[in-house]
Amino acid sequence: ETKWFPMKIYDSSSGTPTPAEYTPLAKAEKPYNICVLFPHMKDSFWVAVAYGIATQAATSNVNMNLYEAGGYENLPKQLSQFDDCMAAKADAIIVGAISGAGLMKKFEEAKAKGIPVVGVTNPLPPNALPAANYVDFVAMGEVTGEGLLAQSKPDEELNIVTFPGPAGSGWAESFNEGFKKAVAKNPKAKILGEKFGDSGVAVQLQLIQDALQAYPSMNVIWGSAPTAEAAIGAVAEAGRTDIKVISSYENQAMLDALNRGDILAFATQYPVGEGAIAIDQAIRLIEKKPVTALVQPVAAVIDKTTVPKLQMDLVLAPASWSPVYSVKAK
Amino acid sequence: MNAHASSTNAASLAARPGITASGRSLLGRIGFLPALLILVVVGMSAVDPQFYGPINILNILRNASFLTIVACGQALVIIAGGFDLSVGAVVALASVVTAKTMGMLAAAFPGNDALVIAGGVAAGLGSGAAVGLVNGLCVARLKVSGFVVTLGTMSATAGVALMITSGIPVYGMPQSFVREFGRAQFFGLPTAIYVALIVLLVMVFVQRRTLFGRYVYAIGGNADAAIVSGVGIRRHLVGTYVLSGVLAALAGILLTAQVGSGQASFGGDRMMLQSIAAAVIGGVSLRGGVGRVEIVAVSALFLTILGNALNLLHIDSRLQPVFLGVIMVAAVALDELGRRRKARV
Amino acid sequence: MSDVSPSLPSPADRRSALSALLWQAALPIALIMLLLGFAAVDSAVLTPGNLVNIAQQASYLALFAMAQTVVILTRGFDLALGPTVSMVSVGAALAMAAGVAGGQEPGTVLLMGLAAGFALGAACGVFNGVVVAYLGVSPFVATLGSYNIAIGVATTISAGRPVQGVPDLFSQLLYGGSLFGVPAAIVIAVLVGIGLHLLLTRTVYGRSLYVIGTNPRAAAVAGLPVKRLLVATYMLCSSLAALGALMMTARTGSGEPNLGGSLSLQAIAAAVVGGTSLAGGRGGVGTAVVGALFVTILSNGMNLARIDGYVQMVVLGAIVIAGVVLDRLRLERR
Amino acid sequence: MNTSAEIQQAAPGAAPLLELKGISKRFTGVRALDHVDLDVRAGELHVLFGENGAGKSTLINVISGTFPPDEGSFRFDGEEIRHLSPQRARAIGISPVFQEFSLVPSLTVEENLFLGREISAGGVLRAGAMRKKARALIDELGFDLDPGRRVDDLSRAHQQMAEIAKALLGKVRLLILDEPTASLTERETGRLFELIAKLKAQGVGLIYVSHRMREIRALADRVTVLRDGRHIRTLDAARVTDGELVELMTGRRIDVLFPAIPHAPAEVAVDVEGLTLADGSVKDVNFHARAGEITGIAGLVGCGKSELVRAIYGLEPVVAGTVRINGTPYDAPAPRASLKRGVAYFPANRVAEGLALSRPIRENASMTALDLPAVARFGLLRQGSERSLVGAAMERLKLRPPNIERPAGALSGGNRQKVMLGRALTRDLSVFLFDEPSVGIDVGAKLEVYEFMKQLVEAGAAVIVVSSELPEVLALSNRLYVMHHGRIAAELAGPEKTEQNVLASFFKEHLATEAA
Ligand SMILES: Nc1ncnc2c1ncn2[C@@H]1O[C@H](COP(=O)(O)OP(=O)(O)OP(=O)(O)O)[C@@H](O)[C@H]1O
Ligand SMILES: Nc1ncnc2c1ncn2[C@@H]1O[C@H](COP(=O)(O)OP(=O)(O)OP(=O)(O)O)[C@@H](O)[C@H]1O
Ligand SMILES: [Mg+2]
Ligand SMILES: [Mg+2]
Repeated sequence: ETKWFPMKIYDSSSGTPTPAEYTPLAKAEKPYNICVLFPHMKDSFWVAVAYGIATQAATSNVNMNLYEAGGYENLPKQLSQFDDCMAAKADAIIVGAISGAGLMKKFEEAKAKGIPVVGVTNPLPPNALPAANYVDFVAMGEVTGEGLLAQSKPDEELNIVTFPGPAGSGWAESFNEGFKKAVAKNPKAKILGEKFGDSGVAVQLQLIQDALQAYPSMNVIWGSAPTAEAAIGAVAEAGRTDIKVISSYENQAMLDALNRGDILAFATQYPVGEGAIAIDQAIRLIEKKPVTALVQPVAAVIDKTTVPKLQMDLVLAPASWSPVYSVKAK
Repeated sequence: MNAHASSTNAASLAARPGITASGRSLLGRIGFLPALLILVVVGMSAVDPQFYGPINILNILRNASFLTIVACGQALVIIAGGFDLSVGAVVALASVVTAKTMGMLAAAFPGNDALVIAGGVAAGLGSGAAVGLVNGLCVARLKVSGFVVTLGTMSATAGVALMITSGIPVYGMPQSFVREFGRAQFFGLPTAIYVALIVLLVMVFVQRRTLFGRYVYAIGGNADAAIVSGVGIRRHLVGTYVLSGVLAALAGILLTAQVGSGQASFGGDRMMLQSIAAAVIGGVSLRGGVGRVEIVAVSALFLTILGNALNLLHIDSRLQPVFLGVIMVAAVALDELGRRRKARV
Repeated sequence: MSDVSPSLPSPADRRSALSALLWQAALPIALIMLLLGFAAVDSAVLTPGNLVNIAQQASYLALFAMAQTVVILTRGFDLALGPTVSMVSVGAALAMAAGVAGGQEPGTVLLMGLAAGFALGAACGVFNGVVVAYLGVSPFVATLGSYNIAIGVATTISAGRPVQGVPDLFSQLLYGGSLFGVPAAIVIAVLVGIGLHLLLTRTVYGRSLYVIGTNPRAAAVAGLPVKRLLVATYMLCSSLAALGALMMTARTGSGEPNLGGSLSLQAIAAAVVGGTSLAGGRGGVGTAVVGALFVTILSNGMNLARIDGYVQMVVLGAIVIAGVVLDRLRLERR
Repeated sequence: MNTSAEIQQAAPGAAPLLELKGISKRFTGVRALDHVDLDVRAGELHVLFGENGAGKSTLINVISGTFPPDEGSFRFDGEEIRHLSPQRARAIGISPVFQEFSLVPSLTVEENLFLGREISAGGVLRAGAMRKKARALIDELGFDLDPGRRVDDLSRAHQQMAEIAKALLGKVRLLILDEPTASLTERETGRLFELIAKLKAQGVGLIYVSHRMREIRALADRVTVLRDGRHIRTLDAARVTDGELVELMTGRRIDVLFPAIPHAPAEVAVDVEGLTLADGSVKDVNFHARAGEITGIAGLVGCGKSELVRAIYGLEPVVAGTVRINGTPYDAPAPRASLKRGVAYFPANRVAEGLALSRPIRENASMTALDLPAVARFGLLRQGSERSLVGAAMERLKLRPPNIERPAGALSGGNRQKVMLGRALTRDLSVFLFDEPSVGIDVGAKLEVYEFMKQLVEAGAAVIVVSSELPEVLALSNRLYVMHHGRIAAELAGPEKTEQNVLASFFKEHLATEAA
């Protein structure tokens, strides 16, 4: 039904990413019960993953139940939800991990119980699971760094302040690390400061306002999607049209802002596709069919020039779609 | 006998030159906080000229405005002997409701911005009042502690806000709302500052000059005494929670106007903890009956400046909470110790 | 008059005695009804596997609720409990990782982890206790201060990343292991619960705690060392939090800088729903455990009954209020 | 019981101001009032008399609209009244002065006076008008009270004045006074009595509750005796003796109000030299108390007499002077150390400083003995031993009801005081500091407290009694100090120890300053 497949991916099962195409099974043999765990559903990024999951679950005709932990600060809740999924005798579990390392014990338990687990979107320690699909956040950060360098003139001074997201979340740190690594290749690019903070627009806004004062020479703001959203207003208000804004991930606001020319670029990892692939990987594991152990979507930096070619329904859920937490097989 | 009485009067007052009274009027009312605030301001100005740049000052004042508005309502609830943990969630709910309503009205009445804005603001404030009403009624009627009731409504309110938006920011507000309300400036100052000043002045007036303000102190100071004195305590309790809800909603609307979208991520635990911290650091007693909103405003300003200063000083953002925590405790401890010593002299 | 001589119980009296008894057990009864209600929706709720699952999940929350309860008994609370958990988790994991890297014996590594965890927890408790008792700062501000400090420390020493290298022995001991088939977490929580119950009811310390919470001035006039007891209590709270943090670290197998997250309020909520009074002097191990079970069963049941996340938040809010209303009614019947 | 004082039905025609018939009030498990009748006439002072817990305060709460009665009829000024609320009661001129004050501690006296009756226009307060009216009222009453001070800065006596002033604000037709003199000293009491006379002359009806026989004698027109929530009898005060009243109240005979105490002064147990407190409430005080005698301390409100004993026990910071207990210097007093040295203190405010009301009596009584091996060993409580220790103490003090597992909050005032006294019996003590030992407790309980002091003195302890009730300190003490403005104004013993002399030293200084 969807026009997503075959989808271009990297097959990283062997350790080195090799370009490949992914095509899911037509239908599951039985209406399995698949349990899905998300860190939260508070932004359009995770809604996009959910969209992919729900759509593919319906297509494959399986039962799906999705639980969200309410935020990255709720690892204990995700652990309990994982237990609940196992207790409910799910046929497979798909996890958007709050902390890959923190879930390792659960993965071992699931393995012992014979319940296949698929990792989606958030990176996991190597070989943690029989199947997973995510981009490496460090690599993703690098992609955005390279995108920035590609968009700037060779002798342009880049005075960057990064706003990675909440300290201690894991993902913010990884994004930041990758970005710094990429940017370090250009001697003209300097990281002036790193400002961690909750990934709400209000908090980020305050951080940016302060940074505008603390770093008068700042001309690049790199951060999460809420950072970029807050930055647009703050930068306009401060009259600093020279400041470039780049987002490390995608949401509806980023797309609109890019179209209006308010931001330079955002990165995408095609979350809808990730969700859909995760369902298929889970079915393959249940049915003991061959599965690509590590799928990596081809992450990309989207700017004004690439946005027309973008396959939108792999990036965001349609505006008309409202999240569903369960899908019943027919 | 009369002669005796009046001479004793003079004698005893002279013999006890109002020890505790003077301690209360000066330190009890104001405390160390303004002094500390001035210290931070002077210190920062000396260290970093960026600090007193006009833009920075505007930022500080605007951010302090949001906090002040929420903290004023919070302070009132605490003075009446309660606790409002739901303010953060209300900020988010009001933001979302305002944005959604405006979006719907804008679709129904295109071009009629005044109507759209008025409708959106009313809906936002109404959602805050509704949560406040639930809080107040539960506390006053079911006689459950404010802490638990608002803990419950905090969870429920946040849930409703997320249900409305599914976590996705709500757009579609009239541009004039954002341009002329959120990001507009009058005489060089952003709207939020005026709103906060008006709220503050009204609240000062309410506290000092109105029956409601007086009864709030009485209820928090000794609810039984208020009852036997003929004060209808239920209405006033409900009133404090409704006011707190409305003020939190107001802050949510202002934030929405500034950011340009309705967000369920506004507020949260952070706003709730900060508003209580501002109230408590500003001398509002968690035991009830004591506190002045003007000092609470000073304390909100203090907390905002502290955060700004740590950023301007380029302190590692992972270490910033450590500084914040230490200074917060030190400020209150100093205040407490100073008060104790003064009361003894 | 309340002091009338006892008369023979009439049938009406006996009936009211029965209803009084039912009211006393209101919350546990509600709990069982809740469980049966969920079982009606989904038969998986009452399977032995899920019951063990519930008990195991509730063990952690019960430990944290017990930690909050001891300070709530003194009219305080500990907002810093969650960040303390994060800090302990990271600190203990770092210590163990260092031990492993230094080629220490597994047993030594384990001890290093436990020692680091409890030391950090106790340090938090001493800080809170001293600030509250000796500097006269309200528990709210004092623990909000240490809340921030602990967050800062946890993210700084871990660089914001999960700390790996927690040895298997540690996870085995505090999580994977079991006694007569009962998982380690439940065994530990039960033992600690019994110990704490004895501490609260059978020792001078416990007795003093209730007196301080009921009337601090009377306690001081009666010569109880109020300040020292407060420090000890905050230390006890943070040490229990540290134990919970170590158990959760064993459960995750890594030190997590965000492990505590929103635990502070959750633990307070559990304690209070169970009947611990924020006005001090009322509550104990029983109230903490009942509250923790209540919250856990509710969320497990809603998960198994496939209730949406946001709806769960609304239901949870309503139930928290209902639980406390029930508790108030129960007290009135007494 | 059949006294000649039995009252005939009120003369027809003169309808009483207040007429209650068959009032009942039940609290959970307690029948506080059981079909009580009461009538009060205009211009009459009607005393309610009864033991602690007899239901006096409950009746007053019903009359002032705080509690609705479960049954019974209520007539005021000939009119049947239903659904009385506190506001309504005040509006029709019923003004109560409560035993547990209806004051908000964090507000000023003036704010408290007007609480619930503020002068306002459209919800906005008119501060000037209120200030003027408050000033005028306080001046008229002749109270030494500053309307701008916060109530929690005031002594209990001044709070009492504020409470009385609050009741007299606005029109008053029925004034209710629940133990108004419990913490007033002679002078304020005198002022209050003058005021009462004036109000009676104006035709105001008064209900007055007191445990002090002297006052009942001086003021009462009629007396209604309550026992166990039931109306026992209404009597004409002029035709009844104290003995009869007490017997009606308690159901048994009590012959003496103060026991004869055989003093045998021995060595000095407490010796205070040049004591000065940080807040200046006690200045350069020299004072001693001997074992085997009761040493009294009297003085006007705020004279520092409470602070003196509190400082010895370690509750007030000392800046200068020395305290010696049994001859050894005692530096930096603190409650725990005091108890270890054998010094015990019994606070005036038993609710705020004495008892943990929701905890069992047993725990309250053993609170000061937790360091003793009889109660705990190695930090572990010995509950059996504790139970028998407290049980024995309470038996000796005749606690009613004798169940030591009930919460202390369920006890009447006198029995609460007994729980406090019980602490003295759980450990070895040699010095006993009593602050207002009989405040708010009934005649029978008072006698038991005095008997207890007598036993202590006989056993060779040093007892120090601080009291605002002059007859009490005069009757109990062997030697009596009079304090004034934080200093010792006089030391009286033997035949010098008379009411005249005490009053003279109260006012000596004023006379001196007036002369100057
Ligand atoms: N609010 C209440 N709830 C439950 N019981 C109460 C309440 N108020 C009073 N009682 C009980 O009612 C009875 C009468 O109490 P009340 O206060 O009227 O006595 P009283 O005569 O004023 O005694 P006292 O001389 O000590 O002031 C007592 O047994 C008391 O414990
Ligand atoms: N004229 C006055 N107006 C208001 N407050 C006063 C006045 N005189 C003294 N006080 C207050 O009274 C308090 C001291 O009184 P307190 O009753 O404790 O002393 P005391 O000597 O123990 O008297 P008593 O034992 O009779 O109560 C002080 O806090 C003082 O500020
Ligand atoms: Mg009474
Ligand atoms: Mg006194």
